[in-house]
Amino acid sequence: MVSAEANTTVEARHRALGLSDQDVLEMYYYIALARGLDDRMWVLQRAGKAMFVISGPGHEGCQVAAMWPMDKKQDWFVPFYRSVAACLVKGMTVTDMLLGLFARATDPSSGGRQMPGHYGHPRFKILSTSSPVGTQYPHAVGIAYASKLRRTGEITMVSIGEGGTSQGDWHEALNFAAIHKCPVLLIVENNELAISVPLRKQMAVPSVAVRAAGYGMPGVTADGSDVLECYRVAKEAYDRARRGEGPTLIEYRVPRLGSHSSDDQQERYRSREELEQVRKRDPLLTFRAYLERVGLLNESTLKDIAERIRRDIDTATDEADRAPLPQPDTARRHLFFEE
Amino acid sequence: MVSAEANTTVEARHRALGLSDQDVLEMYYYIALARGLDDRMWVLQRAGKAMFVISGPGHEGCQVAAMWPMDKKQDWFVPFYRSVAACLVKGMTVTDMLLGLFARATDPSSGGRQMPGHYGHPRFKILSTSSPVGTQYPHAVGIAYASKLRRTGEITMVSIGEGGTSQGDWHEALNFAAIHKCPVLLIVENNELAISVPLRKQMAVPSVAVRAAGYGMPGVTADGSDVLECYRVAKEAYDRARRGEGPTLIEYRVPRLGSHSSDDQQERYRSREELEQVRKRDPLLTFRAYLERVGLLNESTLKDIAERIRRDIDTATDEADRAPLPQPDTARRHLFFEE
Amino acid sequence: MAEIRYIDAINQAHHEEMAQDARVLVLGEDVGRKGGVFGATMGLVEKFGEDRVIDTPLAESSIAGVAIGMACNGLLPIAEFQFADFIHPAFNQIVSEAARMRYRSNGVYGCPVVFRAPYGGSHGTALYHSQSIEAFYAHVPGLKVVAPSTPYDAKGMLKAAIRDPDPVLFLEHKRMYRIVRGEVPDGDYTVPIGPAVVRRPGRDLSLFAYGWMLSESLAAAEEMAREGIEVEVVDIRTLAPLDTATILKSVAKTNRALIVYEDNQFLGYGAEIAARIAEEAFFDLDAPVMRLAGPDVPGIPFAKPLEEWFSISRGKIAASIRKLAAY
Amino acid sequence: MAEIRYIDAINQAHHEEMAQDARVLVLGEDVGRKGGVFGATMGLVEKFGEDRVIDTPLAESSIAGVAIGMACNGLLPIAEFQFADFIHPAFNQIVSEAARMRYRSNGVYGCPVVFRAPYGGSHGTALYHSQSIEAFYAHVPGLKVVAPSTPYDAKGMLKAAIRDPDPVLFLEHKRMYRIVRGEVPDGDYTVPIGPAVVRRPGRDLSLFAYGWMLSESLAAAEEMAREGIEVEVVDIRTLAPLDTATILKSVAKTNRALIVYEDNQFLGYGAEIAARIAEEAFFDLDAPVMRLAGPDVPGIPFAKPLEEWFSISRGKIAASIRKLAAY
Ligand SMILES: Cc1ncc(C[n+]2csc(CCOP(=O)(O)OP(=O)(O)O)c2C)c(N)n1
Ligand SMILES: Cc1ncc(C[n+]2csc(CCOP(=O)(O)OP(=O)(O)O)c2C)c(N)n1
Ligand SMILES: [Mg+2]
Ligand SMILES: [Mg+2]
Repeated sequence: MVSAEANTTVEARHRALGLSDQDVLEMYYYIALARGLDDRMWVLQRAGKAMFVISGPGHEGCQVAAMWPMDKKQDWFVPFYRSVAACLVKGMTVTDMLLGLFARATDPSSGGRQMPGHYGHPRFKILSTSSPVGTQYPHAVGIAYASKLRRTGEITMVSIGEGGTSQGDWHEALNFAAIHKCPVLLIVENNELAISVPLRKQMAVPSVAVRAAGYGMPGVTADGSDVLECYRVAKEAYDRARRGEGPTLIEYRVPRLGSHSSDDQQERYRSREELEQVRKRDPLLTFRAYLERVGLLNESTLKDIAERIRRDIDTATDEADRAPLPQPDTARRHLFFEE
Repeated sequence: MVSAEANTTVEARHRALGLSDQDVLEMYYYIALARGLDDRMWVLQRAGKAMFVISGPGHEGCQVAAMWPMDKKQDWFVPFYRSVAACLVKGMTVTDMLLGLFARATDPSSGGRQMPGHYGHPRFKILSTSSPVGTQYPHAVGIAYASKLRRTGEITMVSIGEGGTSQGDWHEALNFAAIHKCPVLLIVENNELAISVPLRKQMAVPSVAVRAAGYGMPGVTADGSDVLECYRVAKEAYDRARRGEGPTLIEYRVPRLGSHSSDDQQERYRSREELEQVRKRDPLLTFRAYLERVGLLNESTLKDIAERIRRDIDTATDEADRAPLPQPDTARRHLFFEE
Repeated sequence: MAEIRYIDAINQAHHEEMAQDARVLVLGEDVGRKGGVFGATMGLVEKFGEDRVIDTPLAESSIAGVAIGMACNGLLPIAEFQFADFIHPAFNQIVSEAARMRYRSNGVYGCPVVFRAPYGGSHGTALYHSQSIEAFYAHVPGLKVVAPSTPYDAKGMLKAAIRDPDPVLFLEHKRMYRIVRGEVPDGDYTVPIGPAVVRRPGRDLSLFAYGWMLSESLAAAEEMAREGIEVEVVDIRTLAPLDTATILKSVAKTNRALIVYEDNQFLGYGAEIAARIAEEAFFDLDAPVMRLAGPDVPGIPFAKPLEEWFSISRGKIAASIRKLAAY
Repeated sequence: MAEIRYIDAINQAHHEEMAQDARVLVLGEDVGRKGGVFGATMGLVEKFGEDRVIDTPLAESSIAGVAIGMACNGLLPIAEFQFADFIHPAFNQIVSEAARMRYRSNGVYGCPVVFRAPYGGSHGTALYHSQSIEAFYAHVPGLKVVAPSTPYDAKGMLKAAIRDPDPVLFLEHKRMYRIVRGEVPDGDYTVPIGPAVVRRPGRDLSLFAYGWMLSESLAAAEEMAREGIEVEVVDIRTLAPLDTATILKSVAKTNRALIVYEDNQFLGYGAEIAARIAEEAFFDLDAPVMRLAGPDVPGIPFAKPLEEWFSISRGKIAASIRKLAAY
């Protein structure tokens, strides 16, 4: 039902941003892949194949978009537990992630030492992450400082939830980044919940982005359901960083589609209406609608993609499942550097 | 050389703010008293009578002004080591302060347990302070929250240097205060130095006050050499807090007239020109000039005040000097509550 | 008296103290509508309102710091850290501020805060949701540290902690929450902070433990009894200040000491107990002072085989008992 | 070889390492133009520029956190904490992050940061400028902790720490800075992290110490020699990982152990040494394992009589030696 005129306008959108059809189709693929993996992880958890899941349904659109301008080889990424989609774009495979879920010896993030969701991958310059919320922000700034000092040209991207912005570490990191004009993209994925704590109990401002001014850096907000807008602000920040103009704070407003983790029951603190509302903001659906509107996807191609994703995830699940658990006394290793 | 017209205008200033002649004369007295005490402490330190001094020359004007609207009995004050003048206004005596300098058993702040400059006085609702910079901010917010919950009507004022605003605790405290609209005045005495570190290495913004917007509270800046303006912004913030409208961030731009402490030599990192510049901003001189201009002080009354201050400090010095040191094994006391 | 779970005992203590004293208040992450991630604060916000049951921002240093300020101004705050692993950002506030407020003010300001923290390993809790943190804090003069081992003590000691005029770190081994049950009176009572207690008398050796390790040690002691070794099991309960007298009395009787703790061994809490026995009960000893503790790696790894490698089970305790008894 | 002060040895190590390796960088409060409040970084900013000698904002958690990031991206940062007392805000970054980076990444990410901190009491340093913090950190697996006791070791171990692929907490007892002098080679050398060393052989008892307490203990040992008691003084130097072998060997020889540390006694560092001896050298012991340590109060109070009450002087050490030798 889209008029020819409207069609041109929307078509113009991704091209105007310098994104090819190929780009946006790949972006869609990653969003759908992350969602597919996500669904699978929860199924595996419920089936007793995994002890714990924490993932990013609703956050995938902004993650893929923000990662898109990055140089996958050269640049750094400092993730948090919702960064499933971002890590996939950066280079981790579905198998890599499931090896973590199953705590296998070959899990590239931690060899099965950490809970699922604690991503890290040296080959893709994804820093190892921990659980304490907020600590990764100073790390990212330190990485970026090193890039600048060493003139490597690397850009760093770091992600956190809006809850994490309450931490002292977040403040200290932004301040340091601004003072030294570090080449870093400071991403906040604002889903308006820190587990059960709503935004109004986390801050007295309606948006995290307004805090940027207090550090002397630009702060932007984008709707996480508008994948192209998410890309646009990330690209701008990326180019700024490249030009040596320092950090940008980027806030993405995203829906949290599920419970906080497999240990949480969101029904205790979210109403049915709220859950219905957030589902409308699902970036998978909004981006799919855009691509259908511009004629890049249709029922049949969508089916193909879904099919391919399902098959890939099936294969990866089998592969990860077959991988061995770590040997007990390897637990003493890697306390310190081993020659 | 002041014209009659200019005279009226300046006269109008303190009265327009609701300050009586008596008020401003008392304010001047406290500024001069703090400065006199300050000078004395440094003399005593150089003479080997005190091990260490840290004090607030240059900060007195804003401190006295900010304290002026407070209810000395009912309200709380959470000081830092430069809060000499503020503590005097709040009720501590010169003797109280010198008992601390000499580490006497009757030092009301700590019974000689803490270094000089770590003020505290339960009778005047001055919270005991420690050395780690920044920790007092959450305390003040907690005190203010309790006042609100208990409906005591108390207002809390807390002070820190601009260096302390880099700490995570500062960020966390502002955020909490804003969310809960705590009745608290958040003072930052910005002297553009954290020991030797200049402002531009501490933050990429020219003013601390701009950070307030990121928390959802008003932020104001006042020139610490303009005592009446310092009073005006404090009074406004005080009234806001009283009306239940929550916290205000107040930044006072002040000169640091001396070295950081008696352990520091500012000549290592401050140029002669810089030192000359800051001396021009001395609030003692600027406020004195104002009071002379409006005819409230003249050479003879100034001499009287100076004389009175000198005498009071002499007496206090003798008194404090005569007070006994703590007994050695009292050091084991007050680990926990004693019945 | 009802048989209830450890977590229910904690929850009851909150309800009763908040009902009887308007100064008591709770703050922490998700303590409101969610009732805490473990349910310790369930039902409180509905009963006492959002002003007294504060869902805080995700910022532990200010949770501690704001609680300290509240305590200095007439309230009795209970600050919940969601996991003991996440108390670390508040280290400065607890160590430099709460623990020192009274001492540094020469007794005029007190700081009656209760810091609650679920600690220790359970299944699949991995590096960052399983830490034992007692050694860091028991080392800090001015802070009381407790780790009750039964639902009865959990309720009674939490009430004692809330009423204590000084800061108390209240440690709850999270493995106990749902599986340890015990008789708990409905009404009011307290269990004093301080005294240790002999949970099982025995003549052959003394075993010192607390928290979940106490449960496992009691189970191991039962097993050993079948082998003819009678273990005296002492529940330390209050880690600081330590009840040395009860420890020395037990060693004087059994002449052998085994200390069991889950934290990594090096400078873990048991080191102090061992050092005291070596100094003050030396001539009572017939055998080395033995410690059974977690390996010196940064935490309990996630994968099951690694987790088992780390964890101290009743089987490992039994093996240590046999070894020590054999001297 | 020149006789230089402890602080100069520290300063030299900085200069030499920064000159020979462009990856080395310093960050902290006042480390630039002021050269650090104790002068450890004097002259560095003039030589190596503001990019490699960073005057940071007053924010310890980010000093540690940013250093960790730098270390993960090819630099070798030295993070100075102005006083050990002010390392506490960085506790989480050091314990949860630096110490765990390698372990949690299964060995693929390392974290070669040196955290420097002036610790311990000097005259008039009071509650918040005198803390001994080694017990908190030596307890943390994944972190190395050293406390050199001579200018020679200070320079050599700081160089070893900078080149170490893992995080090292480098503790400098501030009382030693200007009064302890020693021969220090001008050029390059390292002193390995790990081994303890016997500073003074003796047959009657073994005394274990580090930092300033080592100096005082040596002085006390000289005094005791005049009374006919020959004390073997062991300099622990590396607090973690601990060189247990050297300790046990000494106890096997003297059959008596005294551990001296300035931190408050309860769960202070010496507790671990005592516990190890009680477990692994029990049958060598002729007397209780004795500790001489600071009292269990929150810190060293300011007023001279109180400071003296707290402080461990050679006189107090001598008294303990006499007592232990008399068994
Ligand atoms: C320091 C710390 N405190 C508490 C926790 C427990 N915790 C894990 S995630 C979370 C909420 C995070 O909220 P937000 O940052 O908004 O991210 P979201 O989960 O909403 O994406 C909490 C409280 C933690 N991991 N670390
Ligand atoms: C946590 C902590 N880190 C470092 C110090 C050492 N220190 C004391 S005052 C100070 C500078 C404070 O600067 P600012 O906050 O601007 O206050 P000013 O002294 O300029 O008034 C520093 C670094 C400290 N006391 N606490
Ligand atoms: Mg969130
Ligand atoms: Mg300043």
